[in-house]
Amino acid sequence: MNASQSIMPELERAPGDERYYLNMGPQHPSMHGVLRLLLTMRGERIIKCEPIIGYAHRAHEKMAENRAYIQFLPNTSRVDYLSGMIYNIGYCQAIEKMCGIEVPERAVVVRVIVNELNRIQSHLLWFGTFLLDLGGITPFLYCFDDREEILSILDRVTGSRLTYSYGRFGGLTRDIDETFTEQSTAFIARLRSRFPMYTALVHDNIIFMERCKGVGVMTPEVCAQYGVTGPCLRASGVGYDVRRAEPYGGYERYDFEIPTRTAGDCLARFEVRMDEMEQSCRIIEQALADLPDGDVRPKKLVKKLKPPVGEHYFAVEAARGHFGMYILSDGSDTPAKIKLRTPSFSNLAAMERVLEGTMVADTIATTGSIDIVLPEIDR
Amino acid sequence: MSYLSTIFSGFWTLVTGMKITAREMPRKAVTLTYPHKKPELSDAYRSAIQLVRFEETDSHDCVACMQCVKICPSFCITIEGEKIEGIKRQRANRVEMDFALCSLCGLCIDVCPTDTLEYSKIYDEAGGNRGWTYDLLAEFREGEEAWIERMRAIEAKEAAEKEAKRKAIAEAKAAAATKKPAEEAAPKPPDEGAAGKPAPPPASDLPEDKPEEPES
Amino acid sequence: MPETLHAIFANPFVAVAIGVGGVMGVLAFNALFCIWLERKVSAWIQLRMGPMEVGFHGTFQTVSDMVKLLGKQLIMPAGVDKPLFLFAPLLVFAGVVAAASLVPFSKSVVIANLDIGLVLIFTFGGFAVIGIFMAGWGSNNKYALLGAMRSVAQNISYEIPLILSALSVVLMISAMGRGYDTGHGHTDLNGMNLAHITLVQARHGIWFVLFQPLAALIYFISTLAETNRAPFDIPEAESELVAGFHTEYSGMGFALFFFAEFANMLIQAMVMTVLFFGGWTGPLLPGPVWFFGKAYFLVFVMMWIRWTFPRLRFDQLMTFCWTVLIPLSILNLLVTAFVIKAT
Amino acid sequence: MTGTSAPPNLRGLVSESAGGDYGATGFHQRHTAEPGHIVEIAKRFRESGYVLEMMTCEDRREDLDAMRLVYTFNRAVADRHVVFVTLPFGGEAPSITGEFPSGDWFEREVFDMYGVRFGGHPNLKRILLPDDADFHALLKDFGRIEDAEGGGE
Repeated sequence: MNASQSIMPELERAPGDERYYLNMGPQHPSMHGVLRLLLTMRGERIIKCEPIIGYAHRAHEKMAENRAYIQFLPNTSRVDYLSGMIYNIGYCQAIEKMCGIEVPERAVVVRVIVNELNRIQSHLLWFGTFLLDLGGITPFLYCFDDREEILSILDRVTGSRLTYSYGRFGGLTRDIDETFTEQSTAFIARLRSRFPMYTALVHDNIIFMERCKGVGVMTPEVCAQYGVTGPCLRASGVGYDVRRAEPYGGYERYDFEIPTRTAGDCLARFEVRMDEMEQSCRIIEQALADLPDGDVRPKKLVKKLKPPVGEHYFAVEAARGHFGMYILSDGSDTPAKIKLRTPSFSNLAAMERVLEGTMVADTIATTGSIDIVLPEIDR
Repeated sequence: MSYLSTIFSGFWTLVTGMKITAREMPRKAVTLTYPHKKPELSDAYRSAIQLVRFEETDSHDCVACMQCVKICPSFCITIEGEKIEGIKRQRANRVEMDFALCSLCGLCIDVCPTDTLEYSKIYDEAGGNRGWTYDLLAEFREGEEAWIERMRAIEAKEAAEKEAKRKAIAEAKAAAATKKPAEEAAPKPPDEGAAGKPAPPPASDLPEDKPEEPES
Repeated sequence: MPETLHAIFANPFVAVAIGVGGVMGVLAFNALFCIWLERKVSAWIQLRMGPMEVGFHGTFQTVSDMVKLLGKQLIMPAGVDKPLFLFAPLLVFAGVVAAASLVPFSKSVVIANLDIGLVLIFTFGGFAVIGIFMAGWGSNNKYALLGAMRSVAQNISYEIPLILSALSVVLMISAMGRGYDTGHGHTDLNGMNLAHITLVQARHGIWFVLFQPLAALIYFISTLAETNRAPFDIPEAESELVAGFHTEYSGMGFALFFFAEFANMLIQAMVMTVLFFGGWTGPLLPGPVWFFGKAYFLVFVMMWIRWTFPRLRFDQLMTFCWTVLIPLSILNLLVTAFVIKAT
Repeated sequence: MTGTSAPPNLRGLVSESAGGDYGATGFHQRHTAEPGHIVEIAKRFRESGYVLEMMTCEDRREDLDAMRLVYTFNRAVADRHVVFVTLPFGGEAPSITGEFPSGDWFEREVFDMYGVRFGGHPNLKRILLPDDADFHALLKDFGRIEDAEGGGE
């Protein structure tokens, strides 16, 4: 910032105009990292909301242009650290599709399993932080207790708890074992036994209900205008899921539902995510029951890729929605451009529309319920 | 009436919530009281890389091929190698790794042709600055002289074996040539290794200029 | 010599000074204990351990925290209204101390037994509102101001059901406390006198919570709002307003707000003990033990509630007060009056 | 985002239209258009129930000596249309914010990273980089990493 530029713009107002700016973030307890909302307010009502992003920009796309395809692998988990596995494996799948690399059958299934575990993990974290935003601190800890199990399970196979770097072009780094299967099955049983508790403690609670019902409504029209995807879109009644619309990585084999709600409010988003966890459990169960033998590691470690020249687009369903990779290849081992179309970027853009006329507390509930991960938005 | 029933049912949900937290209250804490109790690290645990100490040579086997340096996305590995008199292979005399840059992706371990890199299990160290460098050779410097001796012996043995093998192959080839001249080019593993092709991670089919596996 | 000492202690000013000093000591100890308890209760509920390192099960954790806070700089942000900013924590704390000296800890331990004790306690409760608003206004911070505005609106609204439900008890005293044998003759007990309220309950061997369950519940809920405790902690709602009215306070200023919050909790719990749970009465154990036992149980319930529920939104909070609590408490008061008149 | 609506008729708006070889590239249809037509194209897509899925830009100085804007439109039942718009350096493209509000942030990002200006954009300022940055980070002539770290291949 220059000295001449102030971080806070001056609000021009006539005498008697009671509007004022409230600067929420980038350091604020419930701005999920470094989101900044510049709110024009009158009293406790928000007249206009302008999200300001970019505080966590790490130039992933620029890095991609300076690296070989394989060297971009560790970056992918870090784009969205909460569903790093999905991003990491999604990137591998994109490159595999682009270059026609074969993946061992077992690796395909294991990828589905770890992806879904990662999705549950992400949803559990969202659940906790959402409640934290609403002022309920205890469910956060219960969720973390459950989430810890997943992290331990994934830690056992990948060696890392957050930024996995588990995928490789044409496979995975390590195979899963019996213990993994047992732990995953036990975890699913445990999670299912916890759902009634979560419902009674959180969903049925009248305070939670009051805070969420009819708050932050996204209509299907708003979703379409802003390109909102993921649970937020499904909570508005549109059953769009990349896993179903453009099946990838073997998802077409599994029987799962796409939970939808029609209300489009915070409560609907909450319910959609809770149902999605159950659906993820179902996918994991099916995948575990039908786990092929073989090796998961790539047949041959690809160090130098020779991708076909041209544009490629590959999308996966990340925990927060449609994660697309637009890859422009010039035939060399370095991508000419990678554009990461991250879901929260579009979801957050809709905030300025959704938050108009709501109260400060609703801002928090809505930002919490759309589940943003700022590093993913800022890339 | 609905006013009262809403109040009552709402109040009841609150009571339910309190019952749940009351039920959780006597449960045992899940906290791991670090540092009083240490976490159990998984086998796959990834920390800073270190060099493997092979049983046979009682030392690492870094040949300074620079594969890891080239693939590292974070440019955090520095390796220098030298040729030692009387030993065929190169020997690394400087292997350093800046852990402040490392992103623990494991690509270096995947590409290592001699499988001499592995993850360490260090988890309780912290760097206070940029340039948090590990000298991976630190624990190997002591036995360097002894290693040279051992390596010479191993290489001599290896050369002898190779010679024997080559003879066997040549004989087999000669025998085959008399039968099927067309299939002449098929079995020649030594050439493939010499071409410096990237080695796949399974240790079974490594390039030929690698020493035998520790167990062999 | 003993005579002089006796004379000194007999002096009402000295006695009150000692009493108030004692109360402050109790409140300081209470704050330390409550913070520890709060952390422990939250930890138990959340399957954690809470403070474990300083002393047995972290007993001295809060002491060390307090020492740390004492040693910290009181940061004065640019543009604050200095007198308001500095005076606010003191005012909040002073009201609490004054209120505490009115509470009968046992039959014989009352620092100031006044016939308008109940009224005064609510009045001193109002002090806190002024202090909070001064803090919010003086901080020159929008979050603090929002918190202060919320606090004023909330505290004033919730005082109505609070007092209305207390009135039901007062009405009952006026009916049940006639002709009390003081040992020097018979007298009518005063419904506004906290000691007398307890005496009536002791005399009849009952707790008023049995007769006035609705009033007790409304009183308890209003208490939560009055002390800015979750789920009514919207003045400091940390996920919305960072820390509400005490956003800009550091060091001892912050510590005083903290002190006051926990002292306030204890006082409200004590008043509630007096009104609905029979004060110091109880078998076997001495009065103060029963009294503090009951009060701390109520404090524990407040904590339990805090660590269970999410927070209400501001307008819902007000709606709840005006459409649920106030009608119900008025209804309760009317029914009480009617029943008393009828019998 | 509706399910199965027919793709819009883009005749006269796009200079080139071809199947995208979905299996290999992930695009069902590829179109090439002039900058002046993109708003009308976006409108047609919106009216057909498509959503602006992504928008970005490429620095094609090496082969095309121009910038190229990339718009992808999709609907719930996947039918991904990609529209390429070649734009000379320093050129200005019309903003599609009026058709798709999501274009707001995408266009700001393209402006931020490539310096492409969009006519009619309501709030064209930097989005990810600091407001006072004097560079456009994804241009090919902006610092490559080996310049900074002295490493790389």
